[in-house]
Amino acid sequence: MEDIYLSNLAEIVDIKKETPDVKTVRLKFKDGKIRDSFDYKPGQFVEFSVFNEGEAPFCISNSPTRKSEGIECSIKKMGKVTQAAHELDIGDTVGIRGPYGNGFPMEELKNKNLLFVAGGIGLAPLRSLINYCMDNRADFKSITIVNGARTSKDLVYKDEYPKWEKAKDTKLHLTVDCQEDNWTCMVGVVPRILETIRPTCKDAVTIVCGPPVMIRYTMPVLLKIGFCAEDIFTTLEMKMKCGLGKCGRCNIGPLYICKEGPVFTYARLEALKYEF
Amino acid sequence: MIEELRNKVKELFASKRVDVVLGYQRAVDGVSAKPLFIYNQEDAERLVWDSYCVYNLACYLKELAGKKVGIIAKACDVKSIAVLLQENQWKSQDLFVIEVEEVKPSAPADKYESVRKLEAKSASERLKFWEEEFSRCIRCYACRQVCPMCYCPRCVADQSMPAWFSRANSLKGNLSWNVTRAMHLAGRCIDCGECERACPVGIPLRDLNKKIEKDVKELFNYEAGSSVEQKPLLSCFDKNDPTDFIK
Amino acid sequence: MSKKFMERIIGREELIRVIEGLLGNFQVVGPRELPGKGVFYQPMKNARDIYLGGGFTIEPVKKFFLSPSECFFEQKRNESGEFLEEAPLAGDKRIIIGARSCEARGLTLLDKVFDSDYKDSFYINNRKRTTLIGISCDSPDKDCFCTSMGGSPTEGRGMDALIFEIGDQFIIEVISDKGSDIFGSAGSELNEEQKKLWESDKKKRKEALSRKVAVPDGLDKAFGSPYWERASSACLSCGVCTYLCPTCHCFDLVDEERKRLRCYDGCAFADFTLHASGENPRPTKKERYRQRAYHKFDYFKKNFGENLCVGCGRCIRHCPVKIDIADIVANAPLDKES
Amino acid sequence: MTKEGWEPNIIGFLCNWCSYAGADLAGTSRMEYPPNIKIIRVPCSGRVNPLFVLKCLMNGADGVLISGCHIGDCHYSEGNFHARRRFAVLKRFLEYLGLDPRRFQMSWVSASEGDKWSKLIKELVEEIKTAGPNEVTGDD
Repeated sequence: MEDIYLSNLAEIVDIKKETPDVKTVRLKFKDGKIRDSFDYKPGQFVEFSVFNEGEAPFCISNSPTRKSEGIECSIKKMGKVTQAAHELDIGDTVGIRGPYGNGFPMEELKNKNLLFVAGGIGLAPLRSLINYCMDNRADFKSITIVNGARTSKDLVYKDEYPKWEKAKDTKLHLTVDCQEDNWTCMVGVVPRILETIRPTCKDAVTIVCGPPVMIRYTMPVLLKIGFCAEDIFTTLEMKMKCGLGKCGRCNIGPLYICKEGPVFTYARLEALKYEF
Repeated sequence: MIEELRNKVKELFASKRVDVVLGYQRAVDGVSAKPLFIYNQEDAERLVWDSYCVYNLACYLKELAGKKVGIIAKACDVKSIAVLLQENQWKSQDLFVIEVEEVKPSAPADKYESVRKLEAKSASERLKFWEEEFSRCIRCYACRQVCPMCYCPRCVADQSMPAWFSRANSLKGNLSWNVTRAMHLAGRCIDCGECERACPVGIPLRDLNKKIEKDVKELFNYEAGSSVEQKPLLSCFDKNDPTDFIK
Repeated sequence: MSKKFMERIIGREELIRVIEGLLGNFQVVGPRELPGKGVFYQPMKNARDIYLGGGFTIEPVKKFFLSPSECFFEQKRNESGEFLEEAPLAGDKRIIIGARSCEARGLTLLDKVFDSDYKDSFYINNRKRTTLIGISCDSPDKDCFCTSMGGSPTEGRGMDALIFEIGDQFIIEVISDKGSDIFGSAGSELNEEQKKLWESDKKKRKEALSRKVAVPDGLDKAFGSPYWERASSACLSCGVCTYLCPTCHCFDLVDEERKRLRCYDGCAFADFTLHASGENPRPTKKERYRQRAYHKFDYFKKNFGENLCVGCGRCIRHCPVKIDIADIVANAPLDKES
Repeated sequence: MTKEGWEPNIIGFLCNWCSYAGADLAGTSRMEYPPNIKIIRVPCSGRVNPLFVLKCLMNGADGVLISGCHIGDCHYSEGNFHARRRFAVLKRFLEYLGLDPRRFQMSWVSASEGDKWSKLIKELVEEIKTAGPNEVTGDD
């Protein structure tokens, strides 16, 4: 019987410094069999091990269609594991366990208008889905991306913005919390930006990911614009350790976010009478 | 006696002198007692006072910072409040101490009897004794949570960068935890006995703290909680502290 | 429960001899009383050490299946680079004697967590290699409420054999093949009179439980109520209730000395759900205590159909400040949906 | 008793201003002393936390030495006073727990006492050799 907690060894093939405290690490599994058989949906996450430091959950930030280049995780320097991850170099060995979580419901997004709302590092899980849509552009209608950050230095994946803007029927709105010199795009927190651009909610679905405070203020705006709670998807950020719905940390009510989530419709979260 | 206590507490609320009062109430089994948080005058009706009221309520003070707190305190609780005041954890005007006389059995003649018995043993016997005791420790940290002196926001045992103690259920982690907890109470523990009472696996924790209490008395003539003005033991020193153990 | 096994009746000396026989070729664990400390499961060296009294062990048998700290693998390095050396599954068979019905029933609840969608190889291996022999208790104390949780002192769920001490004789209910390997041919079969004696004894044991607890359905209606703040006000946020509970199974994964360890953890601890960013969905002991109550009497029932509690009373018996979860949950205010 | 060729492993916390300089002087003056001591430089003997001593003893060190400036010479004027009081308590406590007192020692070595340092280490290593390996840390 195989050990469900065993990490698979992976080698770091590329490290990209996105912001002063966020790095995107690209990994390749050392074991060829696992490299080929490892498959995932956008929005799923892996348990990333820095050995002798610990394990932490990170969403896979590149699209499954580009899996051959390796799987990417964007890591913000916060605690013990992430600080250790930031000290790793190309060629170092880490552990990957997963993929876990339900990921985004791809069928419900097909031939719909998509509105992506991201805050700070929240763009990481959405990037996986955005690039998936770019690689299957015909399956989806219009795409609108609203991406905010505290300062322009905190915007992640800057090199992908030109590609997204040039894509068919795709609009990208960047915003920072307050005005900076030589900043040409919008200024203001994401909820207020949404109110100004008022993206269409007809035959549209929105995917939101960001810090809890942003989610708390964005939801009412989306409802006001006309999105119904079933069409608002969000991926929750809870404390996770096992990823298998066993260790008792990530639950909201009877739901284990790491197993039944982390992607939920806002309707399902509201129906939960438990703390959210 | 109990009516007098209840009226005193009600009067505190009436005069808006306190936000919450810590006391005792009858437990579910109808015999023993358990701690009671009193927020208004009706709650005061549930107050009891008898020999089952063994808890040192000062352990709840660490969560009530910023509030004006009344506390029903036995003799040893008063000493632990003195140490908290001495360590600037509370300002005396925010605390309203209602002293009640001791109902607990009187302390044995020689308080350090069990410590002396252990000291008399050989080193290997002592090591075997403590190894057997600490091997039963399940690291539930009840000894820390029940102690009024353990008020650190993030205990050294909970830190992960670095992780000071092994989280594993090994002797190494258990011994390190218990020794460090005792060292952190040097000159601060007033031997209220709550840690030993709370320990589910019966480790004689008081024999650890009392050993340090005895040494501190012999080495520096220092007694925890004897007066509020006294400076904490390890944050001060004396020119002629003993130096014989240093080569 | 397949009823193809016959009950046996055996004398005290013969039972001691059977246990001594086991000591020869199995690792045998049994309850032993440490004077002034309590009863603990310890490896048995001499069959006469076994504690047959009415008291309860402080730690349940859970710790032999879900270990307080378990090493999963160790990161090592050789000339061709780094590799993970998986910890081997313990192979030796072992026998645990002395479990009470509540603890064994707790194991069947843990099976639903660790032997269901994800197979926890370490837990399952411990379950397979262990023969669990229970001793039915005849003197429950004021904190026990197993009959209110669907169990009883005479239930053999999760065990391989259950021993009833009646007078100076022992009636052994053989429940599984493992149990019959040990007691199948021990002593003699019961005659009619002994069977009647056994039935009446079982009834007496069930009625010995004075405490009745009614756990309300639809506990989620009381989730928002300020009731939980007052109920948990005395809680010290320590780990006594979760670590001593036969069904609490929350754990932590930590890395120490290049080893990946699973260690016990508990929702009562303040930093159990603390994010690295400082955010904590359960910041105060109200949320934490409510989580423990709801996980046992609402969430687990919704996910697995049964309460995650066997009514063994340990969390009540050993709580340093006498918090009584059965009383708190039974009195939760379901009326107002505040 | 101890297996042949066993060499004790001793950790030394040396204060940067006096003892570290004293050890350095012993080195530059070609004074011989056994290599069993592994030195950790700390700003002052007062910086050493009892947890450091405990972690060393629990993780395989056979002996721990704390060495700092003589009383009155402390660069920070009171560091060694605090250390003296703190480790007076720890020394007796470790002994009470059954740990061999020879495994935790303290000494004041000034920057000019290279010879005292080398003599101290020679004695210390002999003592720890007679005390034998530290068994407490055996992973049970």
